[in-house]
Amino acid sequence: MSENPTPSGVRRREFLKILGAGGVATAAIGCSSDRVEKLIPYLNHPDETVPMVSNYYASTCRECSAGCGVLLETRDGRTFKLEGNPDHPLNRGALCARGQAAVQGLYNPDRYRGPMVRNASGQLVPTTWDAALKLMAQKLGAVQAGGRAGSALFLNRHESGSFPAFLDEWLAAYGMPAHLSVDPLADNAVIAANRQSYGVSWPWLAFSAAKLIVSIGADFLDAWGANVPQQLEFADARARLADAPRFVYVGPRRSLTGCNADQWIACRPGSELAIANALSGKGSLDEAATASDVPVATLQALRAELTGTRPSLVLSGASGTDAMELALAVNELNRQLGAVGTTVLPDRAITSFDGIATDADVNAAIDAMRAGQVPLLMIRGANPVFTTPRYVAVADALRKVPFKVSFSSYPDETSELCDLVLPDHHAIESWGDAQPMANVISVQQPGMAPVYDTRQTADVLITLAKANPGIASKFAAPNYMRWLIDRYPGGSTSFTLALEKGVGTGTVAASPAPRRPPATPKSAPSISQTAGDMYLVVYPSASLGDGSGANKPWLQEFPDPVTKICWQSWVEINQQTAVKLGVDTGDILRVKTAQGAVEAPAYVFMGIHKDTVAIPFGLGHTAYGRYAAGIGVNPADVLPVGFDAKSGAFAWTATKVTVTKTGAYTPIVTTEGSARQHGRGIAQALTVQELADLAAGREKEKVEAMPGMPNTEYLPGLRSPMAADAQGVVSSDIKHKEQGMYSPDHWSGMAKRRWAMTVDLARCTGCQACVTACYAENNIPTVAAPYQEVHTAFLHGVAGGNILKGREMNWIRLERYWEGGEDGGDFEARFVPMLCQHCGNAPCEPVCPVYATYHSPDGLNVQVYNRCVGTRYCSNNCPYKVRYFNWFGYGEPARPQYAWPERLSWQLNPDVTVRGKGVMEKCSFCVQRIREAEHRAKAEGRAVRPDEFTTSCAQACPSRAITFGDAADNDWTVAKLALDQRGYHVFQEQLNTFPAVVYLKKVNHPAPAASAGA
Amino acid sequence: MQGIVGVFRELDATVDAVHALKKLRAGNIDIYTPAPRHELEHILTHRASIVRLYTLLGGLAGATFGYWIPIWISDYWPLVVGGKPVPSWVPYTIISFELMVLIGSLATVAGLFITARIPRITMTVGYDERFSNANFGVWVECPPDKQADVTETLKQHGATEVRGER
Amino acid sequence: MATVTRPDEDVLRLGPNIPHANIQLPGVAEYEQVTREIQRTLYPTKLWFAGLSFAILCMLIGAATWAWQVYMGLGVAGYSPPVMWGVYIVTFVFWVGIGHAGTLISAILYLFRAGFRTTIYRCAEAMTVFAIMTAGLFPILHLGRPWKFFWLIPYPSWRLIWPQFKSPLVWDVFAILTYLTVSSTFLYIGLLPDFAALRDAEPRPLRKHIYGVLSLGWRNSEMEWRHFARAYLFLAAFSTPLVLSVHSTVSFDFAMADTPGWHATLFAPYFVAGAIFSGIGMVFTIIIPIRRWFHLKHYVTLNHLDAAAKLCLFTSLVVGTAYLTEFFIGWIGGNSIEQSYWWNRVFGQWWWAAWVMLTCNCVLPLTLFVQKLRRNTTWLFTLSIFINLGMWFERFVIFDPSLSHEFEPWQWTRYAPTYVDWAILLGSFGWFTMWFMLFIKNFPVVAISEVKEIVPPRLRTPHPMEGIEVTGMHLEFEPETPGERD
Amino acid sequence: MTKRRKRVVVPGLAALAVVAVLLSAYTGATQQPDTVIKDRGSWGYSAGSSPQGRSPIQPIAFPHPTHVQTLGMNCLYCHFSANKSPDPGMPAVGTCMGCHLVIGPNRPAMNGRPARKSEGIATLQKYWAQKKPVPWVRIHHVPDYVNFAHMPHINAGVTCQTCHGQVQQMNRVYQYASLNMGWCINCHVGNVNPKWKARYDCSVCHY
Repeated sequence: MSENPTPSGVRRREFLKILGAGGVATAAIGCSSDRVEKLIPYLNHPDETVPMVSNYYASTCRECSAGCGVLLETRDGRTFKLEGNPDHPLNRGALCARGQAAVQGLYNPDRYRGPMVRNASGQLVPTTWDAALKLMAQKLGAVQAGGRAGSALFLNRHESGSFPAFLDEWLAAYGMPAHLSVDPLADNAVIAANRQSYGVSWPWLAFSAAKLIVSIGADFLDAWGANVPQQLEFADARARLADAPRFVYVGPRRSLTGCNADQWIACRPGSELAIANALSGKGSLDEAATASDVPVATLQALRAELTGTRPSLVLSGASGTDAMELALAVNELNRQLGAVGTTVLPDRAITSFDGIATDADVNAAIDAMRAGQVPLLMIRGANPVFTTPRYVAVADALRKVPFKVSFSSYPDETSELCDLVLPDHHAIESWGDAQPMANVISVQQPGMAPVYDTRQTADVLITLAKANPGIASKFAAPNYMRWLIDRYPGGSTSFTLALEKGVGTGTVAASPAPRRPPATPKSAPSISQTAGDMYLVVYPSASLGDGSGANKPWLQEFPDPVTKICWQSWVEINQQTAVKLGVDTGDILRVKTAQGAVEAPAYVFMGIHKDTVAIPFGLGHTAYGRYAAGIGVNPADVLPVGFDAKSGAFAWTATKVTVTKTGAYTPIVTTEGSARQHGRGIAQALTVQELADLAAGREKEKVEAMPGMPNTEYLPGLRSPMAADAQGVVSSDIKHKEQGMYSPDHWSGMAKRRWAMTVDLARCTGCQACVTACYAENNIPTVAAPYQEVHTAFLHGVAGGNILKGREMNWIRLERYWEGGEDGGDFEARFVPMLCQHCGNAPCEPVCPVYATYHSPDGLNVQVYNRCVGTRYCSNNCPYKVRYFNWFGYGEPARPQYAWPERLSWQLNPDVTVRGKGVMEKCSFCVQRIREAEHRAKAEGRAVRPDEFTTSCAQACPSRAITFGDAADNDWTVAKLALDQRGYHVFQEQLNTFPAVVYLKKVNHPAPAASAGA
Repeated sequence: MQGIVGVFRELDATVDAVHALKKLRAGNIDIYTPAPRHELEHILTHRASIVRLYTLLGGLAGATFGYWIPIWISDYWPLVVGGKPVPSWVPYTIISFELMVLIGSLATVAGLFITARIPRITMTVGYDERFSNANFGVWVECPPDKQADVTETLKQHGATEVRGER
Repeated sequence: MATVTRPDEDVLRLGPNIPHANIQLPGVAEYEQVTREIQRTLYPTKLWFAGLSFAILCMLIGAATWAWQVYMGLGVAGYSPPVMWGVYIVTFVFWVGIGHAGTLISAILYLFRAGFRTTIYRCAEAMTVFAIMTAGLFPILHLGRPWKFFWLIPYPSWRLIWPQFKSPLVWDVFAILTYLTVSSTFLYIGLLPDFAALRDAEPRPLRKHIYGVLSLGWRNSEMEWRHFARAYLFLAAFSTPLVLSVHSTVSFDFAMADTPGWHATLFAPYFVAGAIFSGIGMVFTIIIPIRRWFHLKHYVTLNHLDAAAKLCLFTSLVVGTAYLTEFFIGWIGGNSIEQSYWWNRVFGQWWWAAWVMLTCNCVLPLTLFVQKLRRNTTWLFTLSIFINLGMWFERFVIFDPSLSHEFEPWQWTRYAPTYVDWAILLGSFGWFTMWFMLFIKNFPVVAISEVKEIVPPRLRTPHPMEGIEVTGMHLEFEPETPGERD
Repeated sequence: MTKRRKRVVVPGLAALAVVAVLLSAYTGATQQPDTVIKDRGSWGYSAGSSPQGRSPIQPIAFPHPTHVQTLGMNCLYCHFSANKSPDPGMPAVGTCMGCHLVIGPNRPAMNGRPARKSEGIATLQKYWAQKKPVPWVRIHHVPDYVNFAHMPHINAGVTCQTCHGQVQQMNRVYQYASLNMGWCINCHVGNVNPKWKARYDCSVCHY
């Protein structure tokens, strides 16, 4: 795959440059360009590839520790999309936003082009691999010679699989201690507690088996644990509608997980343990009530419900100074309730988190550096300078280390301080494996040749070892891939078999090195003792993780699922408190502790306890490339160094702060217009009771407006009006014979189909994986990077200006509406994915003066980019506001707003045209996939099989909420779902648009006592 | 083409002169006047202008064309927009109306040009700058033998200047 | 005069309507005076050059900004989706509206034989042509890809594809182009006899030659006049429904959409009335300085302005009624989505624009009930400025609060124009003024031959009807007799 | 005797110009494939709206007739993916060398045929020696917003020659058809061969 790809695949990516630049000329000569173009063939043709036809290489996602299976869609030598691996037991074909965005890490414009070395004047300058390796070998030799190898240090970003073992072997060969496996996101306390209670680090959480779920600050849908499998399980549970589990969330802040709960109990940070004890009966309700500021009655009811309902599932994820105690108490509670074995399954454990070093260990290592005891530091993937509180002064500690080697591929804060950078391959370029579950090996293989002059760290280490006569013998394998295959259970044959499915059975070689003695962490005072007037909650951003996602524009432009803010840090503050302080959304607040202060705009939020402010973690980089540097603030700057004494887990929620209003103001960069539905029925829900009534037919009038009702006549052979309106006959008196290719009897037969989609709001958790999947599939530009800033916007040179003007391009967006809560009480969050509804009577079509949008016979609302002149009338007339306009030349490399700077353009999907300046675009129901399937079927002389393919959003959805297909054909799943009794069309009653998207109402589970309406 | 042109200062004088000339049956009479006056229009009893005919035909042609073009195109590209019938006459009425007005008025102007024989390359004989300012002119196309009488008649009715032109 | 044979009786009956003429233009005695005084206005002055160059400067500013916008993309303008139409379309409708009064005065009032139109119609008609020329720019420069604008015009192309004739925008193309063609033709045909008059009266040889070419050899012959009158009548008859259709079509751009606040059957008449109202405002803005600087007060008399002011007052009342109807329908319709839009219109982000609109278009014109103010040129001029402002904001208030507050609450937004919008708006005024400046010093601003029609011709014998007392209800024209500055 | 001559401007040249432009723009659709002007040099244009007939100079003067007619090779031998991919595929240099390792530039006179020296094969072997791909100049090109896929056309029985002309007879390949949209539509509506008629709404190719 290493030769030049044929341009034919690439050319389309720069589409509309013609229309943009040479527009006048092309108008005259009919858009046929006469630039000299070369057809560059392969030198030797790789056998397994066909030009313009994708190969899918099964591999493993390395964006977080979980190790989901992915398929690398590769064409003409370029991997341009990651899709979930359906055969993988962990993620079953789903993939989260961070996993989707891995490809932007691969082509990141700010990656190191090759090895770098710090020169005399202290600058990092490019060098050659030979020179770099020579220097490295020499330093290693020096350290060994000096006899200080024992105190050398290797910090590795945590990953499961063989690499830790390999690494420890290598280190041992040099006489160095085992490496530290770093994952700032891992909940060390819960892991330690699980080890103690169950003997595994992360039991399988079977939400679907539960009748009641109580989460005490465990954000299992955000970043807590292995969120994709957890989300799949949770969605499956919620899809059981009537007997789905009721979900109660206890915590100071209503996270995305909390927003999916039927009930939110707002408690003070630090009081979780008291609540857990109260629930288990160990503690008294009154203490818990006073500590947590929760009414006794509420706790009483919850305890009663908990004892009354079986099976149930209780989780804890609060990261305080008593985290492990809490986790143990919850595990004990689960045991009492008989959850272990039914909803908590230690025998199906997730092993991805085995071997993670505790934060205390890392801290001890840093102390060692500061004390000058570390002669040589090697860092791969981890970025402690960013992820540990500034109070720890890692930077200073690093300066005490004589020689620092970074294997990072990106210029992050840590590698910028190192003396030698040996950039690692991106996961998509490297070999490896992971052990996500017991007896499951998830293999990792490269999808393509390296983009830049990087080398896989394991190979570098082998090369170094080979160069060292003392240990060369230990590393006979020519490279890491061989090393893997040699040790793979079953040898190369089973390895090859595993490569095809992406997963194999067996257990990878364990690390030979002895576990390091756990560091004794210095305990921190309980949060209630700290000084300040408000509690500070620092939580990992759902999209940016530990900050490693911050250099990917998709993730930066990815609105926070709860607050819908992007390209910006913010301080969440309760609305009552805000009124008291005279703070309004956008007022810049100063959050101060003894350790420091940060300033960020306030976001007035119902979903946070009134004594608490919260800041997301992951932004505030000072380096790490053009998309990350200088965006937002890093809350770690104000955190004290405190640990949970038992587990050595870092206490993120450990301090109070003083919050003051600076008087400055900055508009909040949000995609949210109005957070309320104003009774327009966009996101609808019913309670379990109403659902039962519906099933029993006791709610006729509600059913009337739904598809499938015989209130509109439609063509024979096409069942629902939704299918019939593809022919435009539902509301017009057009005669059958006048329909031409819109008649099902037409020779083309296209009109026999009606592409449609159902979105099950009971399943949807609002995680927005579909949004990123759409960006990846449809070449959607990101518009709000600092360099794309428009100087006519409110802000100058600051990220987000285009989004302040509402110019984000998300073809599918997650709308989050609040229900209730105006009185400061509990409230409900409704998530509804909004995309082009492909209306049968589309208001956008008749107003286009040039046929740039029209209704295709198979029921698509087609947007023809190259015909569009940009009157934008269609968008004015679209009631769903799902049409997006290219205000700038996002797709034109010559323009300052070009969205894919050098190498990012390699990620573009060759099947989809990149839109140029001044044209309208919108969701196409992935028409390129439809056509591809049709072509494939034609080539194989058959019809398209039911559910043969699906859209990108549906494919990625970790909740399996989206279903796509042909509503006119009973064999497709969507045809059945479209007639579900929960189904409704948005705005159908007001506007008679006959959308092709059917939403299935969310189902709420009110507390047994007070049955609140939806 | 030869004849006599008489320049008058007063309107009624012109009227009287023309009356006399008509009695004289000297030849074709044409009048030049700075502004249209009904008196003069009624003395030379011409048929009504036929410009209206051009207007009618132009208007009809425009209306027809305005319906034909969109309907033909709808037939050429039978694409459904907004679930509406492919050829739908209601919106096409607007096109038809506008084209009726457009082509109708252009035809009217054409009619004016043709009937009034403008644009003219030459001013021909018998014109005088004063006729566009304040004076009335009477042009009588007559053979030389009648010229004496005509000149006499014009002078007698108060022509300030009488001259023969050829 | 005994020697003179008396004219026949029928000739007597057709005697010139002298008293009427007297009352129309007491200050104009004879034909020569008309030609002389109009021809005198065609000499450029310093002030005129200053004005022209300023207009051109503004136009260039707008043009440069547009070039920048074409290069960078529409994003440099203040659009914030879903507000997809901003200042440009507002200004487009504004200028189209301006045009309408011209056609009303020159065509409709011609059919109604309204005497007061004669002296002001030339300016109004020119205003129409230039306003449409200005308006026509905006649909093009608000396009995402302006270089493709011709795709809206049905022309045979190798792609074998055509415009989509169900789209109001295509109706617009036809309406605007038709309107531009017809009104400029109308203007030119009306100018023909005047060109002839100037051709013969003009001392400067170059201009004489140019007028000669423009006059197409017009020679004032009775035969020409007869066809001319007929053709002019039919052109007027065509312009009358046209002027109604054009702004109705423009209003369809909005009424055909499902946007709350746009989707109303009221729009066509409402827009037409508004258009004529704004147009008359602009007529005042133009005619009052001209009659002063060109010393034409005895042509455009206070009686004329008075009559025009009454028309202005009437249309203002119509527009006011339309506003109230809109609010009433919004309230009584019971559609919560509509109602929330109306609330947003009056109390939302652009609340003050709505109040500017109501004040300028409904409240201030009420002063025209007072005759003293109707005949006070200073007040008329001031008021006309307010009317122009108010009518621009009317369109703004109709469009942008609607778009920023539509069905989908999640996409509600705020809209703020940027310097690009304002610069191009300025450029449009520069463009319009430039053309008008060029017009007034090169073409007669008062129709010579039509004025001559209502000026008494010289007669040899005193007319029998002379001296009849008919000057009852007519006030004195502005006391400034001609020839004062000769 | 006052006689004056007056010139009158007769407008209409502008109108003529407009008509001319429209007609020239229209020619593209009406052009018949067999009326193209052969070999127009590397930058020749046909009348109308497309570079039809363009025949650029290639780095190697590849003789299709020799390979197809003399040696009877199938199109799919080199353009291997035309029937299974949107892209017809260009032969890798290795594919050429499969034969041309044996068949060198210099052929001695044998069984009646004279010796010949082939520039092309020499150049080819030079590329191969330098491990460089051959930079062929692209001839048939549709704009990037046209998703033209070879596979469905081949599978529908449309022959290569329909769109590319009698390539087997071209010593130097030229653009045979106009490749205008009107030309595509003409075939899709079944004017060329009723059996080949296919959907012709926009979203078939434009997305």
